[in-house]
Amino acid sequence: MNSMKRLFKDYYLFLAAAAVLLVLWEWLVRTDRIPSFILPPPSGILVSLYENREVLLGHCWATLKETILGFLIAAVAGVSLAVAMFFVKSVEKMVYPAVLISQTIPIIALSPIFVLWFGYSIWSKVAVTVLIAFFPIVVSTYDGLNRHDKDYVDLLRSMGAKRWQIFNKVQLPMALPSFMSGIKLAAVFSVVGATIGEWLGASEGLGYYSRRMSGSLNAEGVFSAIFLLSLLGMCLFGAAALAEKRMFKWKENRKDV
Amino acid sequence: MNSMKRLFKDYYLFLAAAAVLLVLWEWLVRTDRIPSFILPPPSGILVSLYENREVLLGHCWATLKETILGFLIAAVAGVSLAVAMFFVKSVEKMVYPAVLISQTIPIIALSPIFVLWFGYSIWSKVAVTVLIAFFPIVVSTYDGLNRHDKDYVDLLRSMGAKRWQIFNKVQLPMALPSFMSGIKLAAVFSVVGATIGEWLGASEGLGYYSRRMSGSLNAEGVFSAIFLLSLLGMCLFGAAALAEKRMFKWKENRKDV
Amino acid sequence: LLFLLNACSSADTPNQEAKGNLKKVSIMLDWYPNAVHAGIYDAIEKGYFKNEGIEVDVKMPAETNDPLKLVAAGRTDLALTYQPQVVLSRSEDIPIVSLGALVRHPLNHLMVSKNSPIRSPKDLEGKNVGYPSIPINEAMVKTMVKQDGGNPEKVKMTDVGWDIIPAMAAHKVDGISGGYINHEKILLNKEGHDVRSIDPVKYGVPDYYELVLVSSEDGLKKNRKLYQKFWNALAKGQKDVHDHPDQALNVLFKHENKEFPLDENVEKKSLQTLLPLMDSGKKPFGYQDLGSWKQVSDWLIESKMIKKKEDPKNAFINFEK
Amino acid sequence: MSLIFKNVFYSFTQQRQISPLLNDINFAAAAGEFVSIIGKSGTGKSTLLKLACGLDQPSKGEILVQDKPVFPGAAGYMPQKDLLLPWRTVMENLLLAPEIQQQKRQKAEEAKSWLKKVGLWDYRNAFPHELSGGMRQRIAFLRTLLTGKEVLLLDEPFGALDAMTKKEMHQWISSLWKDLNKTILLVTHDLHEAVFLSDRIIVLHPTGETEELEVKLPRPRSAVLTNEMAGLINILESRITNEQHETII
Amino acid sequence: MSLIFKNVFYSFTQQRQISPLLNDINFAAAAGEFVSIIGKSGTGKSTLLKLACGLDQPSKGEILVQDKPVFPGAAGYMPQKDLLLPWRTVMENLLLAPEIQQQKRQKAEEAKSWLKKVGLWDYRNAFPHELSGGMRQRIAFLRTLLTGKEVLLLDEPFGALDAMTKKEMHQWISSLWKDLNKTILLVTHDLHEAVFLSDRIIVLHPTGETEELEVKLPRPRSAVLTNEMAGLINILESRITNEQHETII
Ligand SMILES: Nc1ncnc2c1ncn2[C@@H]1O[C@H](COP(=O)(O)OP(=O)(O)OP(=O)(O)O)[C@@H](O)[C@H]1O
Ligand SMILES: Nc1ncnc2c1ncn2[C@@H]1O[C@H](COP(=O)(O)OP(=O)(O)OP(=O)(O)O)[C@@H](O)[C@H]1O
Ligand SMILES: [Mg+2]
Ligand SMILES: [Mg+2]
Repeated sequence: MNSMKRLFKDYYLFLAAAAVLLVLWEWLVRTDRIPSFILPPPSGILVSLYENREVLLGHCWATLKETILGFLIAAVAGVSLAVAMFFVKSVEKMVYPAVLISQTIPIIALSPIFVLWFGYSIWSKVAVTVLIAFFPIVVSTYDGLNRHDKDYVDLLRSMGAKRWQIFNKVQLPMALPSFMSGIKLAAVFSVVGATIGEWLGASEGLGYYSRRMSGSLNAEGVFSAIFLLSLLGMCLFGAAALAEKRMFKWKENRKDV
Repeated sequence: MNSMKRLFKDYYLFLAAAAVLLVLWEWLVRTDRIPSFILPPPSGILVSLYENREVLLGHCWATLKETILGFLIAAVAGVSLAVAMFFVKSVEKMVYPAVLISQTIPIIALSPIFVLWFGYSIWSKVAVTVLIAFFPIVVSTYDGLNRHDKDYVDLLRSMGAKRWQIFNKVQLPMALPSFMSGIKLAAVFSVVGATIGEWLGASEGLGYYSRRMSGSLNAEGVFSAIFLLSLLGMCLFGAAALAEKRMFKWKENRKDV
Repeated sequence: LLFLLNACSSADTPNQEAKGNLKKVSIMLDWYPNAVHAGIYDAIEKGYFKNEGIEVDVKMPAETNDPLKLVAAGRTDLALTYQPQVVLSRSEDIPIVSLGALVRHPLNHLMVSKNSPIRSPKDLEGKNVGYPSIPINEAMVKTMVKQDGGNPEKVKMTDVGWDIIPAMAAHKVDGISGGYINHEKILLNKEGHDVRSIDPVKYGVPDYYELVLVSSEDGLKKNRKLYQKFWNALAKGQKDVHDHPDQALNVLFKHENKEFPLDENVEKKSLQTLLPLMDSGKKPFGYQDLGSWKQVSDWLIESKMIKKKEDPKNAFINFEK
Repeated sequence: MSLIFKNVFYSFTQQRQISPLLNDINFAAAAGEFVSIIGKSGTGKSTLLKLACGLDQPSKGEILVQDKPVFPGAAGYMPQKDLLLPWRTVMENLLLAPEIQQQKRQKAEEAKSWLKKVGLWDYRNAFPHELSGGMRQRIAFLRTLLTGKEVLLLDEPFGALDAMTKKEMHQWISSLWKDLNKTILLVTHDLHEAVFLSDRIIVLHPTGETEELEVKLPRPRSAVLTNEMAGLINILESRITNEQHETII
Repeated sequence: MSLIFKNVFYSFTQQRQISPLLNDINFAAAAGEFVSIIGKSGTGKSTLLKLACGLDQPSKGEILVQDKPVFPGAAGYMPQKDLLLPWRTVMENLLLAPEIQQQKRQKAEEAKSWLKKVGLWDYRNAFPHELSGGMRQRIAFLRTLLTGKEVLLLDEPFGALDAMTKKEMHQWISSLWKDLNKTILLVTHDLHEAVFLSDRIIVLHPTGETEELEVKLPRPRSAVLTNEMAGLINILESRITNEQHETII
């Protein structure tokens, strides 16, 4: 109850602004200033959401599965890669350019390759998600690891700490803030990844649903899927932000953050 | 001459790995383990690049224009927004969720809206670029601004510094490392943004070229465009990294980075 | 902000007075320029449009359904789209009207690999069919399987996004719906993947018009005369294509070479396939038959693609000769 | 009076519990007076200094700097950590306060002459991380001088200096300060330093109360530890240890 | 001998220029001996300590800790900054070295008793940023004790302590250290501290050379400044100032 109240207090401005925007939007569409088949009115989206709630729930679940799976793999792979790059300079020299290149390639152009390798299983969507989400994780983790204070390392070395102990007790905790920035970005990106993955070929999921609805010219359907995708992205970001907050609980009474 | 040598020394491992990969790739395609219309051999891509060099150069220039324009607007808008959020808490509460939402929406689903608002001018592509590139800038700048040390702020306040002087002399310089992380990401993303923008409707640019080549199953053409897009992304990232290095020249002899 | 954006993009709204008193007419193609558009480019090159006082602005879409929406929203004057989509959009209250039929028969055939055991639609039971995000393809496959005596419920349909050719070539699906006999089939053959195409008309799908020229209801009311002129010029261009296909193709190639060289062999074969399907016989070019519209409309209702039945009479017009 | 504390109380909230730190602090420093504050660790000496330069508000009571209620920027403040800006050279760090007051040009000469006086001229273009801890603290002290304020608040400025430089600095400060006519409030742990430099010494007790001790030695004072000084140091020591304190006259 | 420096040279490269810092350092500390190092700021005292715990290699010469060539982890090291890990509580910070040596369980009791002794038991679950500067330095000192090494290298450990606690700590250290039989190498600026605690004092000159001074006072030493101590302090002062140094016997 109390936390609901606080949430409201924190975001009432946003809620107010959103409400104004929604009313404006509804008005623009109702008065035919924007055609409803391009941008349906919020009320229409709500109705569509309610009417198709069961179907949408199923698709939502499918997308969530891909997103979470892709995000987890990206997190594990991204952190491992960043750590490997941090420990072995030659890995950095070899892999960093490749990681960069992987981001500059428009994924849709690669879709035939994805189809070739992964078919239309869940793994093609997971692969796209991983590809999109792991870049911010790698960059932010690697940047974070390189931002540690040399004096602390000296202190631990003076205690006879081994390489991995120094890593574990100093470098890793010091990389956490930057890492969490990356995780927050990646959480949002993995929803986008799953959506794009579904566009490359699928038979379920919100991305699939939105394309299908677009194909049958049902704008309300498209936007109700988009709404749910946004919601999903927001929830994942929120979860990551919450995890970050818990992780840095020790900072609570600290003035500088 | 000397810097070329150093560049080579820095990246010879990557170059070696890349060479091995290219040979493997060529072999895989030549022996028909991967159909060449899905993944063309590197040699084929090179030939296609050479044969269409003039056409490609024109498209390249078009994409570069959109990318740079979008990146600059995103940088200015992103930093302004982050600063506004940092100074006025209520702006943060109001805008941060909206910025987040903007990232969770699959852009291709919005293509008719973009066309409706921006037509087929260069601005529709720039708009997509801005939409994609400004998120990492906002998040990283805002995170960076919040990471300043309160003690320094106190010191400046004790000198009678005004809000903007504190910002200018302490908070901004302290946010720079995080900001530059965001800029590096954004540099890469803006190429992707321009590419997606061109898919939404264009008559020039590498994204347009690759999409059309894909439609006529000309894999060599698709990959030569991808190659150029990657190159563009790498160059922009490199430029950002260089700027970062110059900016932190004072750290040169410092052991902790 | 919204209005501002609207205002600044109003430069490309229709019917602006162009230089030399030419009326500007914009047309959005169904896809990137190819052989099917040879008539348009021929008419531009030969000045047929200019003779009618028209300056043509050709645009390309991002998505298959963008032309429909943007023509209805007044962002483009004319657009090329598919007959079933016109019926579909009218039932979704997107007010567009078909002005003439460019391609008179389905190009969209069901395709299976030549060496696959599938001979007729009912063999698809238990198989996987790919289609590119347009649900009408699903309806087509189901109708064909049912007509052939199979159980449509047993056919698995997968949305394969943009990549129907790789899906087929990499054997990730057993058949595809949504490929054109004048494009995908030719390309697949060129890559050494021979395919067998099954005409949907033979299995209960109405013989619909694959490509029609549409405008919005409002636009038609305001500019009927102008569009008639446009159509006349286009008909002249199409006649050139019919009489001298190679010459007309060369016009297209020349136009596209600047930014995007086309594969000439593919387009030549494509046009050979297209010409008989575009021929309206004794009727004027583009003539539309009420019967055809009725059939399509009934079929869409039957296959539950649309809920609201509209009078098919309002969906099209025929220009007087 | 350059600096006046009138019935100042300070408490802070930690984990929903109000902890009082300063209890009814009363003292004044005349123009040109040198006052030291000593006391155990954690008694709130740094907090008191922060109040004196307007960085924090007292829970109750009034603080006047040069007869006006205190505001940020009223006094020069040197915090306990050196807090040099790592991306600025020594010279740029020195000119931070002048920059803020928009007098960079006028103060540049002063900064140069100070650098030469403390023997750090060669380091004017060095970055803080290239200096030893002691050098950094000296630069931080110069930076405070260059604020040009009448009242200087120093939080253990010589804590990181080596013994000899510290002695030198003591001599300087005591000679300079009379000429410059600055009022100085110094927090220190070094009782000898307090006795050598101050006109008055304030002992801050863990209970949040204070007592005062006047140093009635003539100036200039001997650099060598005299008997009188040793006596004062002994008194101070007993005051800090002894919790039941009586007022000392 | 617990710690031996044999012909140790150290120089570093800065802007392509080689700057020598330590020149032919020779000294040894016997087991259980207390040796202090004093000298001006920037003479390389901290650097010498880093060499002694194997964090850096000398350019020339040999360093032995307990008769073996030095390696990281051979001696307990307390750096000049407190360097407490900000995300660990006081207790967790104390157990850092035991954790690394995988003796967390065994040392927990010892850590607790130390916390109680120094009066910081109430802060065992506090985070470093919740402590005052002095408290932090004390925790850092305890952390060094808990490394359990025979040789302790302390870089100005009491610099940030208040006068009284400093005195208390001096008493402690001097009493404890005999019982524990630890060899201590202490860098300090406080000449009185050096004289009170050390068996031997090494003066490090800016030229990179050293001279030694034996403190032949009986233990336990008086907490009050005696004449003998004052005499030694005066000698040290003159040594530090006077650049032409002769060997003192
Ligand atoms: N706003 C606050 N919130 C939480 N704790 C505070 C606050 N202000 C002061 N304290 C606490 O009060 C105590 C005294 O702090 P202060 O730094 O003023 O002591 P000090 O006398 O300067 O100590 P030292 O001699 O060690 O520097 C510390 O334990 C500190 O954590
Ligand atoms: N590897 C190095 N690179 C650059 N400079 C160095 C290096 N090692 C030492 N120095 C320089 O040598 C000088 C002495 O450093 P050190 O910290 O050892 O002095 P110190 O005697 O401990 O000084 P203080 O008493 O102020 O702590 C400093 O100016 C430092 O910048
Ligand atoms: Mg303090
Ligand atoms: Mg030192």
